Amino acid sequence: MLEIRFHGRGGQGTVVASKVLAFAVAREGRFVQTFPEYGVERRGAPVVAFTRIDDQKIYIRSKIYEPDHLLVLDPTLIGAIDVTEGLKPGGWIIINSDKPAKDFPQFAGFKVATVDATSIAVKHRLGSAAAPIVNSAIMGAFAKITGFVGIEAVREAVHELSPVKKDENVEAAQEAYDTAEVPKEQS
Amino acid sequence: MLEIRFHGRGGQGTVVASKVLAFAVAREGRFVQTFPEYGVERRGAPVVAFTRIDDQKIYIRSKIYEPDHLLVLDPTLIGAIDVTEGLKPGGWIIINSDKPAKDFPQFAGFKVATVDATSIAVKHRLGSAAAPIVNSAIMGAFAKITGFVGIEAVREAVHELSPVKKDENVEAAQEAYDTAEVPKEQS
Amino acid sequence: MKYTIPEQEIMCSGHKACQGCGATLAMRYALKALGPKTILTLPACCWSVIDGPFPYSAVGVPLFHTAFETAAAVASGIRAGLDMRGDTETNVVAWAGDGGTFDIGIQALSGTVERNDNVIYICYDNEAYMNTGVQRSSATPWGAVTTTTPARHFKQERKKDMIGIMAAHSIPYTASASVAYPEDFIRKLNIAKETPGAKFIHILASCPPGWKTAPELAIKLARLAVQTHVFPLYEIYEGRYYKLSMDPKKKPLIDYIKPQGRFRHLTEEQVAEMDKQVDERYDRLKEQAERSKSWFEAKKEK
Amino acid sequence: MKYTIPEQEIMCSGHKACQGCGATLAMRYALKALGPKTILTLPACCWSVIDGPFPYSAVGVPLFHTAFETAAAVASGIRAGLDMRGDTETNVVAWAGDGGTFDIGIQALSGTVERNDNVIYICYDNEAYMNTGVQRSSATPWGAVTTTTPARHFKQERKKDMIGIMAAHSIPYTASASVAYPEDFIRKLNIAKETPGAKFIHILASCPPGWKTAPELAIKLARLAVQTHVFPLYEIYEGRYYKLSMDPKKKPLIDYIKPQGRFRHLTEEQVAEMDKQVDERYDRLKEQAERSKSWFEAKKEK
Amino acid sequence: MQKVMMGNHALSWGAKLSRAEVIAAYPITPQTEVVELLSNMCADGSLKAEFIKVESEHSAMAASMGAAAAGARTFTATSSQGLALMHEVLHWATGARLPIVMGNINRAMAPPWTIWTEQTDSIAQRDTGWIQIYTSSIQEIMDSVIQAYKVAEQVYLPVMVVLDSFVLSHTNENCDIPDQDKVDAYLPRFENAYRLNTDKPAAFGGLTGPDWYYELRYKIEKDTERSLDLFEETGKEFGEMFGREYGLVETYKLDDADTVLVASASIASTARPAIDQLREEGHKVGLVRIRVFRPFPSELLRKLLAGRKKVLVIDRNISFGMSGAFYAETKAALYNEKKAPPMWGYIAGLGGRDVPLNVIRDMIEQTIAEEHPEGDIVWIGVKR
Amino acid sequence: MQKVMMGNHALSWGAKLSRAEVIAAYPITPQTEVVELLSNMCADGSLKAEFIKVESEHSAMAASMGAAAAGARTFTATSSQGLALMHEVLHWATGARLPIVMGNINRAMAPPWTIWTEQTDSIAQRDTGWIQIYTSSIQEIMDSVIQAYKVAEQVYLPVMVVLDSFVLSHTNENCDIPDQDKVDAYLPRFENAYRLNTDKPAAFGGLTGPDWYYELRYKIEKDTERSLDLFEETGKEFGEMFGREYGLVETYKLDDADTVLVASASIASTARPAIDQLREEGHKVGLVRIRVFRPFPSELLRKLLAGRKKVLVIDRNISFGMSGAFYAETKAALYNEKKAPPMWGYIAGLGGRDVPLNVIRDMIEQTIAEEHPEGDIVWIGVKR
Amino acid sequence: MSEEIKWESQSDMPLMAMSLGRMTVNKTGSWRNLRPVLDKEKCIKCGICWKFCPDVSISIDEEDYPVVNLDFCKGCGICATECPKDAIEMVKEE
Amino acid sequence: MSEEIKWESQSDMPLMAMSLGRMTVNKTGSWRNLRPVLDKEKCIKCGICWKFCPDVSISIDEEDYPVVNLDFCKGCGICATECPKDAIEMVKEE
Ligand SMILES: Cc1ncc(C[n+]2csc(CCOP(=O)(O)OP(=O)(O)O)c2C)c(N)n1
Ligand SMILES: Cc1ncc(C[n+]2csc(CCOP(=O)(O)OP(=O)(O)O)c2C)c(N)n1
Ligand code: SF4
Ligand code: SF4
Ligand code: SF4
Ligand code: SF4
Ligand code: SF4
Ligand code: SF4
Ligand SMILES: [Mg+2]
Ligand SMILES: [Mg+2]
Repeated sequence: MLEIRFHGRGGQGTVVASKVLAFAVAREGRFVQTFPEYGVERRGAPVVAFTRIDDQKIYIRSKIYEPDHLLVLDPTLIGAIDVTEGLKPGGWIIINSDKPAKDFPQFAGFKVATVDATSIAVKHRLGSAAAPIVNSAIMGAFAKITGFVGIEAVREAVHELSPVKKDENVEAAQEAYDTAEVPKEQS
Repeated sequence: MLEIRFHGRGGQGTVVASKVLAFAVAREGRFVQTFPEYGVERRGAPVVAFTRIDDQKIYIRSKIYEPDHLLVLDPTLIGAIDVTEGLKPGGWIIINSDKPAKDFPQFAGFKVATVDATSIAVKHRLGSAAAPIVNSAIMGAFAKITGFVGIEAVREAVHELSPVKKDENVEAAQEAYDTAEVPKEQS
Repeated sequence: MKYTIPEQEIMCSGHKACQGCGATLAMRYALKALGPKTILTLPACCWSVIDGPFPYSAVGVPLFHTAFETAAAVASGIRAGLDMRGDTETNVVAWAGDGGTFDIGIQALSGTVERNDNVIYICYDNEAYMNTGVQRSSATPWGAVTTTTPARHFKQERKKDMIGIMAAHSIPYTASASVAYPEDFIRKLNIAKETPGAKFIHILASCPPGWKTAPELAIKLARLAVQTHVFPLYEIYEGRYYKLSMDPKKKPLIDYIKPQGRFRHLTEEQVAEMDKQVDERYDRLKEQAERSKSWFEAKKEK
Repeated sequence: MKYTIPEQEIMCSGHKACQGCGATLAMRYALKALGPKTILTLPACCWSVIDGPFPYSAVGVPLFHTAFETAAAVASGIRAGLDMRGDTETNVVAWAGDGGTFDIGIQALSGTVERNDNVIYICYDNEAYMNTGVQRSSATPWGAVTTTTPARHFKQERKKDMIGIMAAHSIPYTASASVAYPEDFIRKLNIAKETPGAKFIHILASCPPGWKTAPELAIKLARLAVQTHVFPLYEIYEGRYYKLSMDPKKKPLIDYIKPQGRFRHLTEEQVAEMDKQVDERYDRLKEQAERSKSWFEAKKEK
Repeated sequence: MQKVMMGNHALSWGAKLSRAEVIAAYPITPQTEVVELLSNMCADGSLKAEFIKVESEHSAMAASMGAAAAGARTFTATSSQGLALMHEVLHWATGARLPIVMGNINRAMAPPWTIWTEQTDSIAQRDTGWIQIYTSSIQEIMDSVIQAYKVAEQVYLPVMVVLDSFVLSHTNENCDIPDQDKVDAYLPRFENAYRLNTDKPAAFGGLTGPDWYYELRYKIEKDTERSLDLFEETGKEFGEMFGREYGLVETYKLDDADTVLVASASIASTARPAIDQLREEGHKVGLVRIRVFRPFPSELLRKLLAGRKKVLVIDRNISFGMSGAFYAETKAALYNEKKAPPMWGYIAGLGGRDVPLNVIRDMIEQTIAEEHPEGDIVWIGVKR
Repeated sequence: MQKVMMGNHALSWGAKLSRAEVIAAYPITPQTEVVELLSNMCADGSLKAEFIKVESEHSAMAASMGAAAAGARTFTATSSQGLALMHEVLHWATGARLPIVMGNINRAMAPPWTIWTEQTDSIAQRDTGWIQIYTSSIQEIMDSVIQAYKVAEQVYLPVMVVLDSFVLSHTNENCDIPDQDKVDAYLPRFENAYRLNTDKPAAFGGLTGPDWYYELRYKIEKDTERSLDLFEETGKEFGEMFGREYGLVETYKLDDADTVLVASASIASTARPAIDQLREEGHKVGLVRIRVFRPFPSELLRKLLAGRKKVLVIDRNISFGMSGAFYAETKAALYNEKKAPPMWGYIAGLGGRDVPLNVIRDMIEQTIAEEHPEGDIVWIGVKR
Repeated sequence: MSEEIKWESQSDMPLMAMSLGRMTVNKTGSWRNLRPVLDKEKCIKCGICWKFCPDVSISIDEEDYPVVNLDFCKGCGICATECPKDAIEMVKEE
Repeated sequence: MSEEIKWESQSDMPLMAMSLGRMTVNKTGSWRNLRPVLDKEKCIKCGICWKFCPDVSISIDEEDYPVVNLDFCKGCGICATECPKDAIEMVKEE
């Protein structure tokens, strides 16, 4: 079973990102479970979501305390909270950032990749410039970098889950997929 | 333990009559329990109430199915319903009626006494002529005929329980007491 | 014989109301107007008893007894259910007392009216909680005695203006009525039947034990309430256009007050105070009716 | 600096409201007017979250969180409890959203007002159930989209006229207000403090996520609501005497509609329809204010 | 002072003697006399209290909460439909830790409409956290109101004093009204340490996440359990001052009993003469009357019932699909006991069906006659 | 059709597939998505139903009653405070014998305000006569709504489909949406034989005295008990048609288990991998998930649990002063059994406190380690 | 006219408390203290008494005279009070 | 200013969920995307920005200039919109 944790802020599409993964994985015929850490937070506050992926029916229904991998939709969270809490050694940390992975030395022991999802989102006019919605882009990059899910399934999931600007979202995912660099340390 | 059942119609003061007995008995330092057969009947419909009297605390809280004695506040009930249902042989049946006891041959096996409580009530202007309230008068007669309770206690109880015309009610009770004839068959 | 109200009796004899019960007459008239294609829902009130115990009923139309606070909502549900099953004809009527309408049922009623659900809500108003033995409701008039407003501390608040509240909801049609004026009541129910959306009718229903009056005076008092301007008969269209159903020359208030035990304790000054309230309200009504005249004329022309 | 509203801050920073929350400003102003000798009771609403989680609070006065339908009744209880313990001074305030007032709380409110209990009821109106994610309430304006009135089937009913309903209750004092006009709001609260009995204040509180607007426009929109006559500011004394707090020259309705996502789907005709409703209502208000003039003059003379 | 009084008036007197300061109530048969007497007492000044004439029961409880939160001693009373309409707010009073005392007259739930006695209305509130006292005489009703405040104000939890409709509410009986002075000594003025206080502003009931909600519930549980001891203590103290002692349960001829009847309220009262008769006929029968149903006196019941030959429980309530509550919970309490006796469960008297002495005898005799309980529950007296 | 769906939407889909005709509901977190999706479905015509946007939950249930009494298939959904506010009307729906189906998202009761999961809200309705199904996966939620109608309309009783807030309501999971045709075949249009009908006018719910009320309750009890069989039957039939079978309980690795965990809802789901682990470590542990809590499957539980070495019950609910409901009632069900195993009771996860796999393991291991249960109930994980 | 409904057992009863007969089983005439007596001389056959009877106990005969059904008349006296011609007198029941 | 409140166990907590501190523990400045920046040149010290700040994040300094408390300012932009002199600009936070 794969367990993945998503970090973002209210309004960025964190929960939708986790759903994109779930929908994509399900399209590939696997089992999936995704859920937010539900608070009553208003816009701007930190948000967490979780996804489990398996080849068989998933019964465990508690939170994920020791995720295999992380997605960080908002780099300002790094430092503000301990994003790596519980993360299994060697897990992926995929960060939305315009900086290269090596600018995150604090994550030694994990596999770090970055993607400038914000720029891609802005380019495709997803959300506003002040508050871009980055979920589609980051999930495209996730597909490329981890290989846990195919880009075709991600595109379909993005299409299904985007309430508006479906095509732009799909393109953002594709662009992120196309441009994301798979860091060398990936075995 | 003595168990007494009261029969009347809504609006005649049947429940109050049972309370008069209870209050009077309690004044004499005995234990008492009285309760109506509570329906949601409107004015005019048959009403039943019960009183238990004992020298010790009363625990039984079911209805009285086999009363020792009866009071009938409205003679028109006789025939309409089976007033003697369950009445123990030899029990008193005290009837508000201007007819003598012998006019109630159907009650053979019981001790019958009558009192013209209606006339006494009308005389003392209790209720209206069309709907006189007979409870005080009949309880005065009850005290005399059965001797189960003293007239002094009945007077006090009537006084306490009459919301208006306290004195008239007391007088009605006293008059009924004074004029009631104790039938010979009383042993 | 020339009948002034429909001959057909849908409600039957044998019901459990007290002698001279106005609430019962209200139902008798209402069913004459509404006819057998009517479904009633009834919250807790005297009528829950009047209609009779299981397995009997006096109304002659389907009746759903319901919880005290729910009459209007149940009516909305019945309406929706019938509509979905293709019956848009049957009248759906919530029938409630003043307590079930002015107090515990006002929220559900407000909801139904706000959604403008196609139901008729009829409040028979005997001005207190009678079924539980005469306790104060917000429909109890100022000055009245009930078991929760003893003479020493009689009702201090004025009667809630339920029709005014309904009008503030912009209800398509609302009207007052009295059991002393069955023809008027029936006419209003016929308008209600024809008007789509929510309708509210408030009918004064005298109650001999609750008002502490002789039963034979029940109709006389219901009439006096109108004649003394205590309970004016009027209609409001679209929550705005007022029309007095009649404008009787005012009889002295005391004619209405005196026969009623519930007002027995009132001093002359207190009655005068009450009289002032009555006149004020009546004047306002007349004013509003005056202002609405042009609208009714325009309507007639159409 | 010359402050136009009291300087003292009783509410503090750090609360959980969204950016640009009008409901929060309403509270900030209200506490300025009411002062620290105030007790609040709060039913379920955005403010249940805004105030902060256990063990923190943002309001700086005692606050009793309560069940959604109970604000007014709890306030009545607090009032009675304080009175019995000899404190007749402290302001007892029920603070509720439009859902908690117009819908699920209307019955308790109606009861409190009918009994004329000495409390101030403040409804901050963001025109939907915001705390649960923007569902329709009966305060939602005609035409608006919410999650339960999707664009395809936008809200079909007009906004409930809560102040009218309160007026029909003969409430001693009721008024509308807007977060864009804090001085006016505070003035009205001062009147409410001085008036014995029940008071109802209805304040429009813009809500950026619920109205689908940019947060920086929150005040501008609350002002435009007044300027376009959509949400007139007025007072009613004794349920009868109307006074417009201001009578701005009408700005085009579209100025108010356009910046709001919840109205985006409306066609030009639909906006025109809405405009007609707005004018009708405003004209009626002006008429009523006109008719009340003599009363206010008489009052001033006293 | 000796009086003959109906159960409803005993409730009102209990509130008066406890010096209730705020009363918020709504009428319902068979509770109306409680409210009527109290409004008379307020009107004639014999009780210094504010009477809030609310428009519904949920406002009755809500207003009671407000008053209690403001620090006033608060009383209300209701029955059946009214109690049910309070349900949400009942949970609230518990969570807000408000020591409100309420009388509830047990009446069967509608539909069909009914006004006669049955405990399902209050049993259905067993999960709201209200402490519940089931009374069985008029005297006990009055005394229980006073004791209820004494307990409630120590554990900051609300208490319900429960009585059968008509069988107790409308029965007139000898009753001793204690002196006000002595009641004042037993139950001093209450100073609520957590009241709404502008000198110490605090918000009550704010959002609580999974981090601490659990602990707050645990505190309620612990205080609920603490009330078990408090009932015994305050009941003894009451006995010392007024000559009438109360506890969690009342027993009758229990010592040597091999067959024990567990019952409550008026049925447990009628059970005494039934037991007397059976004793005379040579059966070793005893009675445990459960007086306090919440908290459920599990430990005490284990002590009293373990090792008996047979136990039978009569329920005048029904949880459809799971027997009566007293039966189920008595079984639950004794389950892990080594010497748990076989237990019979009977449903009787729903909707006011009378439960006379001979029917109680029937149930006891059936229990004595049977080897082992059959099935889950026996409905006594259904016209089949 | 395969979809990934959240629990709330599964409820909506269940209603849609059942062709609900009237929906009356009021929003409350965490139920809002149920209502939102349904109002969308009504708006876009994919569901032909009237949506009544009521002003409160008691009107939601009241309007549902009206619609059901008029003969329409009726659906609603709520949670916690909303469910509690319906309490009086819940009793009504039962007594009026209306086959309404309602979704309830388990959320802890306020105060303090909370939105996280706990079963006390629905457990507190256990005495209202509503049938209750506790689900434990998204798929089961949808399927249970359909099955609920199938049962409800045969016994003329209302059914509640219950799910954990967030843990199920907001979890997205693989889910198969059955074909409408097949659902129509499984669940044909309902003709209510007792509907309000002007051709056959009758009054429903009129005053009933002690003479017949008791018998009417008995009829409810019998039909409630009949639903036990119906759940097994309709669950099998569902399995035959849709490939997913449901019953009163679900068991896991039970056959040879000497220690059995009894649990429900999402905890019972997480329990499976916990049991797998313990099995691997050599412990003979099994699971009974109680799916239908009302009627309580007493007889079946006796069959499954009698003779085991140990049983433990986890409750995510609390009846203050009387443990959790599943524990108490499971004990009650097995009480008179000759081979009643000792039974442990644990409270866990109130107010949304997470109950992870290792905490479930802890409880099982504690049970295995202990000789005999101590005291009445163990609160797991309180920060003491 | 409805007959009284008697069951032997719960199995004879309907599922819920629904009405199967009409309240005319309930002969409310027994509540009466005063009986309305018509004076045909005075009666103008206006039907007002019929109109205001709360107990539906007045019918109109072929000659258009009101007829009281004593099985149900509760003796409230409304008919007598409302009769414009005082054609109805309330007399005491024996 | 309130400190964060930490307990070890339930026994440290109050009886019920009551507030013991103020929400100023909650530094909402982190929510901000845009930061209000004052141009003192333009400012006429009217206080309107202070008046309309929903987050009580503007105070007035000794010179009567508005000062934003960035610990709490959520960046809603109301102050900038309402300023009659456009003296406040919203700039993107890094
Ligand atoms: C929730 C609830 N509270 C209280 C009652 C008790 N109750 C039944 S009828 C009634 C009074 C009804 O008054 P109203 O609506 O005016 O009708 P009336 O009896 O006067 O005809 C009351 C208080 C109830 N049935 N349900
Ligand atoms: C009985 C009950 N039903 C539903 C809810 C859920 N609920 C909480 S707040 C809310 C909406 C409040 O709307 P409003 O009063 O307008 O305040 P707002 O959130 O818009 O500020 C709802 C539906 C609840 N808490 N209690
Ligand atoms: S109490 Fe009044 S309303 Fe009720 S039945 Fe009697 S007369 Fe009619
Ligand atoms: S949703 Fe609206 S009312 Fe609620 S906190 Fe946000 S802005 Fe304020
Ligand atoms: S007395 Fe009353 S009941 Fe009898 S006929 Fe006349 S109006 Fe009808
Ligand atoms: S009211 Fe009088 S005159 Fe008219 S029909 Fe009746 S009896 Fe005859
Ligand atoms: S941006 Fe908003 S929160 Fe920040 S200071 Fe300006 S008004 Fe206040
Ligand atoms: S609103 Fe503008 S001009 Fe006025 S004080 Fe603020 S910054 Fe200065
Ligand atoms: Mg009434
Ligand atoms: Mg709102």
